[in-house]
Amino acid sequence: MLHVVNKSPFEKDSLTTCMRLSRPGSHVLLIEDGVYAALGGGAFAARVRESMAARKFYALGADLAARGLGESDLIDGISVIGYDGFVELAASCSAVQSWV
Amino acid sequence: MLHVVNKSPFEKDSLTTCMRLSRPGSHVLLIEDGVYAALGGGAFAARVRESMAARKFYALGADLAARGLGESDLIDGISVIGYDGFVELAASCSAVQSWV
Amino acid sequence: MSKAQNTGAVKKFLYINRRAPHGSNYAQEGLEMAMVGAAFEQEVAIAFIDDGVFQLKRGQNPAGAGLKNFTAAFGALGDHDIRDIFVERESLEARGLRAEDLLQLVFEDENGKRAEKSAVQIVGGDELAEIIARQDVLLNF
Amino acid sequence: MSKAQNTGAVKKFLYINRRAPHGSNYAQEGLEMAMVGAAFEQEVAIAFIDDGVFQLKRGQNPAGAGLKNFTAAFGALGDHDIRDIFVERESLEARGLRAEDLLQLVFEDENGKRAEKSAVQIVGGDELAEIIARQDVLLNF
Amino acid sequence: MKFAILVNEGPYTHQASDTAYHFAKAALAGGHEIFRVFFYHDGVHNATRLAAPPQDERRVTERWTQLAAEHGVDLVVCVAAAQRRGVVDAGEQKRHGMDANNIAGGFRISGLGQLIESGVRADRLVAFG
Amino acid sequence: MKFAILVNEGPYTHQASDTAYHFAKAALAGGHEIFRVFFYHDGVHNATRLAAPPQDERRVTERWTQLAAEHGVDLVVCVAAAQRRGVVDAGEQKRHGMDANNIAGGFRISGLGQLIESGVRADRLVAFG
Repeated sequence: MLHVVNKSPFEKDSLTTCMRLSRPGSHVLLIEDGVYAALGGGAFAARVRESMAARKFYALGADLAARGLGESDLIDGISVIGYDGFVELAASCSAVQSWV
Repeated sequence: MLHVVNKSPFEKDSLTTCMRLSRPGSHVLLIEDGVYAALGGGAFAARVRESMAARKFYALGADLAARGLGESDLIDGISVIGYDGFVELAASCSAVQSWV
Repeated sequence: MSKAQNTGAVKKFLYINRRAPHGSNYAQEGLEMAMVGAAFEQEVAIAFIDDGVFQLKRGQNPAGAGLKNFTAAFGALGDHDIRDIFVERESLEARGLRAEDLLQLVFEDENGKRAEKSAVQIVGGDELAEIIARQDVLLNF
Repeated sequence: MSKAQNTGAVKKFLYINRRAPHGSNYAQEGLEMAMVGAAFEQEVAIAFIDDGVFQLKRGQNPAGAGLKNFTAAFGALGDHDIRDIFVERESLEARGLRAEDLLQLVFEDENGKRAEKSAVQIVGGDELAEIIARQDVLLNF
Repeated sequence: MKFAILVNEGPYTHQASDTAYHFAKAALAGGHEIFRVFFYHDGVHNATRLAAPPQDERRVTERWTQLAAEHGVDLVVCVAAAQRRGVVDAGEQKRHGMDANNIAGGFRISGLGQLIESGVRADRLVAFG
Repeated sequence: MKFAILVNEGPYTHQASDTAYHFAKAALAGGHEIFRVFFYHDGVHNATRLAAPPQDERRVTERWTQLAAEHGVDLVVCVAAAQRRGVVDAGEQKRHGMDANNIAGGFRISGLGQLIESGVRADRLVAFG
């Protein structure tokens, strides 16, 4: 299953709940303000790294660029994808859950 | 100064920021979904009690009733007021800051 | 209850409610959705997570705030053949709520009589994660 | 810059920005507000708190997401005589940001020349609480 | 005392407009004055006359219109926010060459300067969002 | 593959509508089909033809209208959400005795059943909000 998070983890509880309620083996895509969860130096980085041990994380490149975030700012192991990659991820997963 | 919080502390960071950025001696009014911060048994109760040592907390009665919360559910020392009390509180404080 | 429409394949629909009632109208619109959705030939379940658990708090009376008491309609979910109503335990605990603080939701048994049994199932996060993973369509409110 | 309008009493206005840019348009509308507000004979300051500090992140390029790069206009704040731009230290630290990650905002000095000095003041929460408590009008974005 | 009120969210979606209205009513009942209600961001959606909420629910826009009629409260909609969100009066309709408008009675569209002025001239500005 | 898209937030205020649009474009470019785009909650504000955003900004509603014209995408606005929020087509206008409507080209107003049907008939439903 693909879990999508579009809210900043600093502002809202969506990412925390996504990590709690996504099964190991899930795919987690960060979009819009959700990409701030990918920041390597932020207060959520440790929790995201822990979640990544059992889940594959992605971030939408256009949203990272919009916010001035480059690959070097991100937690290692997060894959940057485009809108086309988002489409293919949604197609390849069984269903899509958007934690708005 | 009167600080107003209308978002649930479980969902958004507004209450946490309000408590950090309101000076000791401030008045804090919980309205709308912000009244959930008044819950005596919730995960935020300890932080609210600590903040109350230096601040006066209020909760809007109509919003408590709407959500099925009675005085017995609340942290001791939080004053329940009506819309008229809200108006008088706003009038008696130097300014109003709404942490939306 | 008879099904209003048969659209072919049966899929698993889960309505996820994560917002508190009254501060926004997502809770009310989520309940409307569940009522409408129940008329289709699909498998429907509802989950209350995070502040969504506050939607089921007993004794809500929003008249003083000038709002409609839509939560009274939760009692009708059973009449719409929605029997899987999940509430996440961790969300309840973080908010200091117990099972007895929630509305009693019942549904008709096989003989068309109202069962006294609550339709609400309190489940842990791990179990809810498994339930979510089994769904075909997820709608969030 | 000349003042467009004189409405009498001078009050202290603080524009508080607490939301990230691009995900919603509050950041853009907050900047528009600051520009408009500067034309009135009032004391104007701006604070960036919580996700609002992300508004000042260097190198934002929202073209790929089809959005306008409104953050370029932050550079014009100095031309609008807004010299008190506060950024909360605790908010920066929680997000792993340092001062050098932020846009360099400058303002004209008394001789009408652009000062090389940044108009951004990074302040601790306690100091910011004192600043907030001194305001007459607070507008949140 | 003179209050100004700022409404930043649309009706029904958020409770902000309800609380603002009840605050305004309580202020008037308490002998205070409402200098202006300013509708900003999604708050501009309070000003549409084309809403048709369910019969058993509050009628948010009509409530504001009535408040303006009964107490002379100035209801101002931010023009920049309204343009992005499709709230239009006769003047805006003409200016943009549109074939319709949707503003409700008692509301007028104007600039952000009206919000600044509210902050300057009222004793307290109270925001709901 | 057949996608359905759900848009739950209004244009400009939130980025959801932008992401939904870029997702739809990418899906079509990738050879997929868009069964329907359903506009719910504040998402119904995507469907107004009365918005006049600044010249240098994207025109969200026109983008959707164009997508419908070029690719035959079905754009459906939830009637219950639209009634509360003031989005009206000719039929709703007549039914409620209103003097105007504001729906943009390519959109139609219908019931929540259309959202259920999207979930049933599309291979994937992707929500933006």
